[in-house]
Amino acid sequence: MEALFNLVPLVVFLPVLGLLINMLFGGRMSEKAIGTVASAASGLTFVVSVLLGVALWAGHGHAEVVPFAEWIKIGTLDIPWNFRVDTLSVTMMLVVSVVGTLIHIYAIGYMHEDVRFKKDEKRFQRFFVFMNLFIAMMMILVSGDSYLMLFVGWEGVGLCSFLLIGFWYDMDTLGRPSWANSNAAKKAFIVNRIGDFGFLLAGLTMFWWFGSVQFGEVFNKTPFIPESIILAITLFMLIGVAGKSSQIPLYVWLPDAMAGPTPVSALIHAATMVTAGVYLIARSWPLYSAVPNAQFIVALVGAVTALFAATIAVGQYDIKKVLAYSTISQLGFMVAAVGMGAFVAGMFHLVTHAFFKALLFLSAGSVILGLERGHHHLAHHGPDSGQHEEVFDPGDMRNMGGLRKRMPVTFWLYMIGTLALAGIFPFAGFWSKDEILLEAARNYTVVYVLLVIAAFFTAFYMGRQIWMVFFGRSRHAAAEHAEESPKIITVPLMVLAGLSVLGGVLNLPGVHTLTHWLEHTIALAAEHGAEVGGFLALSWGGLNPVVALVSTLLALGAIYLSWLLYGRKPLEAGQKDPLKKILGPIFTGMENKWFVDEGYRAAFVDRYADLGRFLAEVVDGRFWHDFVHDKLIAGTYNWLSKIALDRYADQKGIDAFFNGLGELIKRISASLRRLQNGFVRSYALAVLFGVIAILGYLLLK
Amino acid sequence: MDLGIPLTHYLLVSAILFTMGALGVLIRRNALIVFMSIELMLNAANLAFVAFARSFEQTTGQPVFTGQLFVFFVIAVAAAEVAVGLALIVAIFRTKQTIDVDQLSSMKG
Amino acid sequence: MDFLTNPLNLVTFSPLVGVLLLLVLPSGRKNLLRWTALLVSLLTFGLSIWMLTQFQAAEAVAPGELHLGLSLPWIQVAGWNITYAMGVDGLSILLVLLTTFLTPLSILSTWTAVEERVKDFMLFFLLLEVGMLGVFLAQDLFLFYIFWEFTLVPMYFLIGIWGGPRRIYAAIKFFLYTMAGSILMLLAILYIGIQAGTFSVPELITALPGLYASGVIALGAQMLLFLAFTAAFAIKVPMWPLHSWLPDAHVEAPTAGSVILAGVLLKMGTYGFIRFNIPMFPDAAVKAAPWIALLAVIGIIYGAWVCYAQKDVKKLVAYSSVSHLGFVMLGLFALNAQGMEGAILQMINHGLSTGALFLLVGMIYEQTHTREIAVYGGLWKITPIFGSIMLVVSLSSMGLPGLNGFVGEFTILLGAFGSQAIGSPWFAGVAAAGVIMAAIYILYMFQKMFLGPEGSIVEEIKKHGHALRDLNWREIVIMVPLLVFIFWIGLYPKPFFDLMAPAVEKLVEALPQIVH
Amino acid sequence: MMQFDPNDLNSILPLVVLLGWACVLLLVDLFIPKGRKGWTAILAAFGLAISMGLTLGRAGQIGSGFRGMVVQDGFSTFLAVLILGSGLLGIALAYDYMRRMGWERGEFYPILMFSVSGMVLMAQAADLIVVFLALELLSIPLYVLAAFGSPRPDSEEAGLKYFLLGAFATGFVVYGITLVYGATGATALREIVDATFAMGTPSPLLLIGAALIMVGFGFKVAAVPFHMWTPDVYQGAPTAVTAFMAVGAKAAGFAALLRVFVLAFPLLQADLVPVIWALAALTMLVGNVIAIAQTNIKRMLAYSSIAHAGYILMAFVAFGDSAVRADAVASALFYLLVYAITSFGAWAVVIALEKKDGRGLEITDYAGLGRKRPALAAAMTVFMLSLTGMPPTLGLIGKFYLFRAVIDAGQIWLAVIGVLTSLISAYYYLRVVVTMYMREGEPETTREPWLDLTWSLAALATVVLSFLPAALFAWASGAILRLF
Repeated sequence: MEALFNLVPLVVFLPVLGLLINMLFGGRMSEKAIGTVASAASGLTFVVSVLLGVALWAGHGHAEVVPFAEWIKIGTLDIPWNFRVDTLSVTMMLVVSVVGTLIHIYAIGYMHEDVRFKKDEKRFQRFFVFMNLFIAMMMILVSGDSYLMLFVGWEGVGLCSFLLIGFWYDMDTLGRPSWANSNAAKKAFIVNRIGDFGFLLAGLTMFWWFGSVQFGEVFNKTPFIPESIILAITLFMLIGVAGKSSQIPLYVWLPDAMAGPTPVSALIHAATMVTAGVYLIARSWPLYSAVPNAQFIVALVGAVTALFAATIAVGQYDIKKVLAYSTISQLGFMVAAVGMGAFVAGMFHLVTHAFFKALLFLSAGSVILGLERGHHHLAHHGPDSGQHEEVFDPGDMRNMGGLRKRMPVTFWLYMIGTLALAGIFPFAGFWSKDEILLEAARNYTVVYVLLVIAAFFTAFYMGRQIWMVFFGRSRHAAAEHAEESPKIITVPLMVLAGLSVLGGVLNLPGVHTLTHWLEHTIALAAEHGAEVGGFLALSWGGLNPVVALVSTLLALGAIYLSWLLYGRKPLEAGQKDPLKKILGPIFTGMENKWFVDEGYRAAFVDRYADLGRFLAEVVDGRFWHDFVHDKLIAGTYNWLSKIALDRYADQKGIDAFFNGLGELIKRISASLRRLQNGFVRSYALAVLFGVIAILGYLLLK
Repeated sequence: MDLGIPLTHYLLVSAILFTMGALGVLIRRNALIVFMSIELMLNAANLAFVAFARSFEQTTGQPVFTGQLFVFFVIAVAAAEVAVGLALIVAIFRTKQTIDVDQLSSMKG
Repeated sequence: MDFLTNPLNLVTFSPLVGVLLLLVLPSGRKNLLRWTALLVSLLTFGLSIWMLTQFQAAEAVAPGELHLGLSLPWIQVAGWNITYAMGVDGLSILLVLLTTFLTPLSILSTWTAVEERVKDFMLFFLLLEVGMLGVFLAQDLFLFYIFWEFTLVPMYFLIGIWGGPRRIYAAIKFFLYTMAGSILMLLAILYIGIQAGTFSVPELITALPGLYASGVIALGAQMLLFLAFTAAFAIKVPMWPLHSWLPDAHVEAPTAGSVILAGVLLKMGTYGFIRFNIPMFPDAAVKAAPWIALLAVIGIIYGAWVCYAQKDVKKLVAYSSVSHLGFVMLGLFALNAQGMEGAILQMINHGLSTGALFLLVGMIYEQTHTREIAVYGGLWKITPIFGSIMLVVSLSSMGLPGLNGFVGEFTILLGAFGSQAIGSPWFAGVAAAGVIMAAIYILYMFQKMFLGPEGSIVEEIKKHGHALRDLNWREIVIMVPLLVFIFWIGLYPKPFFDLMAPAVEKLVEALPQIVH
Repeated sequence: MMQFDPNDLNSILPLVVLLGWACVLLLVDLFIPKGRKGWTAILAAFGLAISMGLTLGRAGQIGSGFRGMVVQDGFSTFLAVLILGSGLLGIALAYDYMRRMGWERGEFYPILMFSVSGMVLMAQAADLIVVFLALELLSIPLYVLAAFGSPRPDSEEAGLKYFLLGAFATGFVVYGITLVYGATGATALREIVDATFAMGTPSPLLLIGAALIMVGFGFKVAAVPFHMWTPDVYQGAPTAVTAFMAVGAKAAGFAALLRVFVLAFPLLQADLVPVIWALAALTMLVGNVIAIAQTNIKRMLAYSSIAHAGYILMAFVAFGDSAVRADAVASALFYLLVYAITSFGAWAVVIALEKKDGRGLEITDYAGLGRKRPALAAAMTVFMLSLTGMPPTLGLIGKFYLFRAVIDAGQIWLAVIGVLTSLISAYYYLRVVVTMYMREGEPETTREPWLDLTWSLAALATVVLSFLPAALFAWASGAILRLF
C-alpha cells in the first residue's frame, strides 16, 4: 500500500501527457479521439486519486510527503517540488478529478456543438488541451507540499482560467466580433494577479520569519512566531483568497468569466479553481487558528460576500450570471466557514457545492445549447428564416420559459441542483450548509445572521430561475423549438445529480465520515485548541434542530415567495421583472450589480490608465524625453549644430522646444561665435584681453 | 657711460612703447601700420633688454653681452619678418586692392 | 601560445574569424555573407559550450573562483601596471553563454529583414559580439573599459544605418548617453589604478580593503568612486530616471539590434554592478543599497505603468525592460544570496524573454511594417503558432510560475524582502505590485494584438494582395531554442543556480555585515 | 675667446643637416623644371629622412652644445622624431595635392624644411634666446606656407592673419623674455632657475615675464583666448599645410612650454597653476562647444585641434610638481603623438575630398562616403573615434594616459571637465560618421598613392598601436627633460 503513494506525481503528469498528445497530434485526430484522450487523462487521474485515498485509508490517514524534484535552492532558501498526500489534499484531488472527468465527457458533446455554432471547428482541439492543462495545474495546487508549489498551481489555474474564459477571444458571448470575451479573460487574470500579489507577500513574509515555506516546517514553527506576523501573513493570504475565490472586494471577475464556454464555468469557475482559496485557508489552519482576529475578518468577508452576491443574483437575467453570483455567494459561505475555524464544514460545503454547482452549470449549458438548437433550427427551417438573423441571446432567461416540456431531462437535473443549492432536506447542500450555519450560530452571531439571510436569497433566486426557465410559456420562438441534449451531455449530469442528492452522506451528523477523514490532517481542537488559542471547531455537534429548522423554513418560504412572483403569473415576453415594481431602485441596484464594476472603473481602472498615460506622455514623454533630453541636452547640442546637416529631419521638431538651459547655452554660444568675426583686430583684442586677465590675476591676487 | 638715468625710466619708456604698439595693432586698420606697431612692440622689448643689460653691467662690474646679443637677434629676425610680411601685404593688395585689415574677414564663425 | 589557446580568448575572438572572412567575401553574395556570419557565430557558441565544460571541471576543484583565466603583462611601463587579464566565474559564465546564444539567433532573424548592406551589418554584428564577450570576460579594468566602450561603436552603426526613420537621433542618443556615464567611470578607474597600483580586478578586490582600512581611500572617496561607476552602469541598465535613451534606441534599432541591446547590452550594466561596484566598494554598496533599491522600485512601477499607455508595441517592450531591469537591480542590491542569484538569473531571463519578444515583434513587423498596437487584433486566429509562442513568451515576461521569469522575480523579491542592506521589506512589497502591473501591460499587449476581432491591418495587407502568414520554418527554428530555455529555467533552474552559486556566495560573504 | 667646438655642431647635427639640405635644395630646385617639382618633394623627404635617421641613431645620447644653449635628450629626440615625421607626412600630403590645386612651386618644400628646422630647434632649446630664434624660424616659413594658396584670397588672408597675429604674439614673448632677463639676469634656463631659487619668492617681474611667455606659446598651441587665428588660418591655408601646422606647430609650442616652464619656472607653479587650469578648461570648453556649430570640416578640425590643445594643457598644470611632472610630460608627449597620427589621417581624408574650386570641404559633402569609398570612410571613422577617445583607437589610450596624469596631480575637477567636454566632442565627431554612413550622397574623391598611403597607414597605426601601446608608453616616459 505504501508504494501507492509514489503514484502521486501521476495526478499531474497524466493530464500533461494528455495535453501533449492532443497538442502535438490533435490536428490529425477526430473530435471523439481528442475528447477521449483528454477525458481518459482526467479519468486516470481520478483512478490515481482513488488509489491514493485507499493507501491513506490503509495507512490510517498518515500524511506522506513524496519528494519529486529540486526546484529552487539558494542559500537557506530551499524549495523542492514535493507532493503531499494527506486526507485534505486527496479530498481535493478526488473532487477535482471526479468533477473534472465528468465535465470532460460532457464537453465532448457540448464543444462539438459549440464550435459549430461559433463556426471555428479547429478550436475543439485547443479546448481540451487547455482543459487538461487546467487539471494538471489544479493538481499541482492541491498536491504541493509548500506554499510556493501551491502558488505555482495557483497562478497556473489562473492562466488556464484566462485562456478558457477567453476561449472565444474574438467575439462576445453572442458570437459577434467583439473585445468582450477577451476583456473578461484579461480582467479575470489581472484581478487574480492582485490576489496573487497578496499571496506573494504572505509567502515572502513567511520565508523570512519561518525560514521555510514548506507546510510542515511552517506549521511546526507557528507557536514561536509573533502573533502580529501571523496576522499579517493570514491577512495577505486573505487577499489571495479574495482574488481566487472571488470574495469582496475582488469578486468582480467571476461574473464576467461566464464568457467562457459552459463546461469551463462549471469546472473552473464553480467547482474547483475558485475553491482553491477555501483550500488554502483550510490548509493553513494552524496559522489561522493562531490569530482569532484574522479568523473573524475572514469569516466576515465570507459572510458579507455571501449576502452581497446573493442579492445581485436576484436581479440577473442571464442564466449563467445568476449561477455565477450564486457561486460567489456560496464561496462566501465556505470562506466564512473556514474563517470561523469550521474547516471541515467549509471543506464539506466545498465538496457538495462542487457537485451541485457543476450540475447546475452544466444543465444551464444544456439549456443554452437547447435554445441554440432551437434558434439554429428556426434559422434554417423556420418559415421566416431570414428574420432570425437578429442577435439572439440563448442565455437570457427572458428568452426562455416553458422548457420543462421541451427538455424534460435537463429540467429534472436542474431541479435537483436547485434543491441542493437551496439547502432543502435531504439534498447534499442541506447538510453542508447547515453545518456552516451551526458553526456560525455558535461563534459569531453577525456572521450567522448574514448567512441566514443569504440562504434565504439563495432559495429565492433559484426559485425565480426555475420558474422563469422551465415554467410558463415560451417567450421566444427559439425556446419553443428548443431540443433536448444528447446522452453524452446528460449522462454525466445524471452522475452529478446522483452526487448532489447523496453528497450529504459524506458527513452525516453522528457519523462524521469526512470529519474523521480530515482530522488526520486538521488536528482536533482538544489537542491544539489550547495552544493556538483560536477557534478550531470540528463539527461534532451534529444537527441542531433549531438551526436546521430555521434555515429549511426560510428556504421553503423563499421558494414560495418566488412562486408568488414568478410562478403563479409567469413572465410574458417583454414584461418587466415583477420585483422591479416592488423594490424599485433597490432592484435596479441588484440588476446592475450595485454598480460595483462602474465604481471600480471610475475609481481604479480609468485612473490607472489615466496615470499611465500621464506618466507616459507627460512625465516620460514631455518631461524626461522632450524636456530633459531633447530640450536641455539635445536642444543645446542641436542649436549648436543647427547650421550643420539641415537634413536632420527629426531635429526640426526638437528645435521648436527651445527654452531654459538650452536657451542660455544658445546665447552663450551665439555670442562666442560672434566674437569669431574674422577681423584680425578683434582677434588681437582677444589676445590682449587674455594677457590683461592673466596679468591682472597674477598682480592682484 | 652712466648717464645718470635710472633703470626704471628706461623701463617706463619701454612699457609705454610696448603699450602703444599693442594699442596700435588694435586700433589701426592699415596692415602696414599694424605691422609697424608690432615692430614698435619689439623695439620696446629691445630697449628694455639693453637697459637691463646695462644695469647688470653696473651692478656686477663686468661686461654683460646677453642683452645686446638678444637685441641683435631680434633686429635681425624682425628684418626677416618684414620681408615676409611685406610680401604678404603686397600679395593681398594685388588680390583685394586694399590693405585694410578689416576687409580681411571672408572667413569667420 | 597561451594567448591563442586560452578558451576565453578563443571564444571572445572567434567572431573575428568571421570578420576577416566577411571582409574578403564579395558584398553582392548576400546569402553567402549571411551563412558565413551565422556559421561563425555558431562556432563561437560551440566554443562557449566547450568553455563551459572546462569551466565546470575547474569549478569542481575550486568553486567560486575565476577560472580559465590568463593574465599576461600588457602595459608594464611608465608606472602602468596593466595586464591582459581574462577570466570567467559564476557571475559571468551565464552572461557569456547568453551572448553566444543570442547572437546566432539574432543573425538568423535578419535573413530577410536586412537586405541592405548585408556585409556591413554582419561585420558590425560580429564585432559587437567580440565587444560584449570581452566585457564579460575581462578581468582588468583597463581592458574592460576598452571592451565596454568598444561595444558602443558597432551598436551605434547598427542602429544608425539599419534603424527606423528616427534612427540617427536614436543612435546618437544611445552613444552619448552611454558615453556620458562611462567617461566618469574612466576617471574612477584611473583613480583606483593610481591608488592601488594595479588595474587587475581580482588584485584590486584583495588590495582595496587595505586601502580603505588605512584611509588611503576615505569613505567619501569610496562613495564617489562608487557613484562614478554607478553612473556608467546605471545609464546602461538603464535605471530610472536615466532611461530616456532606451525607448528611442529600441524603437529605431533593427530587430536583431534590439534583441542584442535588450538581451545583452543592458546586462553589461547590471553585470558591472555585480562585478565591480559591489565587490570593489562594499561599504559604499551597503550604504547605497536602500537608495538604489528605491530607484529600482520606482523603475519597476514606473516602467510598468508607462508600458500600459504605449501605442507602439516595440516601445512597450522597451519600457518593460525598464521595469524588468528594476527587478534585477533590486535583487543585486539586496546583497544577499537569494537576491543576487535571482538577479543574475533574471538577467538571463530578461535576455531570453525580451529577446524573444523583440524577435516576435520583428517577425510581424516584417510583414506589416507597423508597430502600432491598435491596428492589430485577432492575430492568434490567423497565425496560431505565432500567437501561441507569443503567449508563452509574454507569460514568461510577466513571471508566470513554471516559466523562467517567475523563478528570477520570486527569488529577487524574496531576497529583497529580507535584505538587511535594503533594510525594509517595503521595497520588495511595492516591487511585488509590479507583478500585477506586468500582467496588466503584457495582457493589454497580448489582447490587443492577438485576441479580439481581426484588426484593420489584416484588411490592409489583403489590399496589397498579401495575406498574413504564420511563422515559417526559419522563424520557428529561431524561437524554439528560446522556448526551450524559457521552460527549462522555469521548471528546473538548478543547473543555472549551481553555476553561479559558489561565486555569489563568495561575494556575499566578503560584504561587510550590516549591524542595525 | 670663442672657439669652435665640434661638440657644438654634434649636438645639433640633425638640425645642421636639415638646414644645409634645405639651403642646397633651394638652389637645386632652380634646376628642376616646372611640372616636375615632385623631385623637389622627394629630395626634401630624403633630407627629412636622413635627419630623422640621425636623430634615431643618436637616440640614446645625451648632450649639450653652445654652452648649454641647446641640449639633446630623450625629450628632444621624441619631439624631433615627431616633428620630422610630421614634415614627411606633410610632404606626402602635399605631393599630389599642391599640383592638383595648381599651387605647385618648388620652394614649398625647402620652406617647409626650414619650418621643421625651427621646430626641431625648439625641442632642443635650453636658452630663451634659442627659444626665440626657434620660434621665429618655425613661424616665418609657416606664414609663407599658409599663404601658399595664393592667389586664392582665403589663403592669402590666412597668411596675413597668421602673420600679423603671430608677430603680435611674438611681441609678447620677446617682452616676456626681456622681463625674465630683467628679473634674473639670465636667459639660460638653468641660470634662471638658479636665480629663482636664490630669489625665494618670485618677483612680480619674473611672474609677468613668465606669463607673457606663456601667452606667446599659448598662441602657438592655440589655447583659448589666444586661439582665434586658428580656424581662419586652418581653413584658409592649403590643407596639407594645415595638417603640418596643426601637428608641428603644436608640438613645437608644447615643446617650448614644457621645457621652459618645467625647467626654468618650477617655482612659479603655485602662482601659475590657476592660470593654466583656467586656460586648459576654457580651451577644452570653447574648442569643443564652437566645433559643434561648424559646417566646414576644416574649421571643425581646427576647433578640434584647439580642444586637443586644451587636453594637453591639462597635463601641463602639474609642471612644477616634481613628484608627478615626469608623468605629466610623458603623457603630454604621448598625447601629442596620438594626436599627430590621428590628425594627419583626418586631414588626409579631407584632402582626398577637397576639390580644386574649394568644394568638398563641407561636412555634408561626406554624405554617402561609406558606400562610395568604404575603406576611406572606415579610416575617417577610426580618426573620428580616436579624436573622441573611443576604442579601439589610440585616442582612448592617449586619454587614459593623460587623465591619469591629471588625476595623479590631484586635478580631479579639471579631469571631470576634460571628460565632459570630450562627451560634447563626441557629438560633432559622430556627425561626420553619421554623414558618411547614414546619409545618401555622391561624394567625389581623389585617389593618390601617397595620400592613400598616409590615411591608411594612419588608420592602421591608430588601431593597431592601441593594442600595443607599451612601447610607445615606454618611449614617451623615457623622454625625460634634461638640463645642462
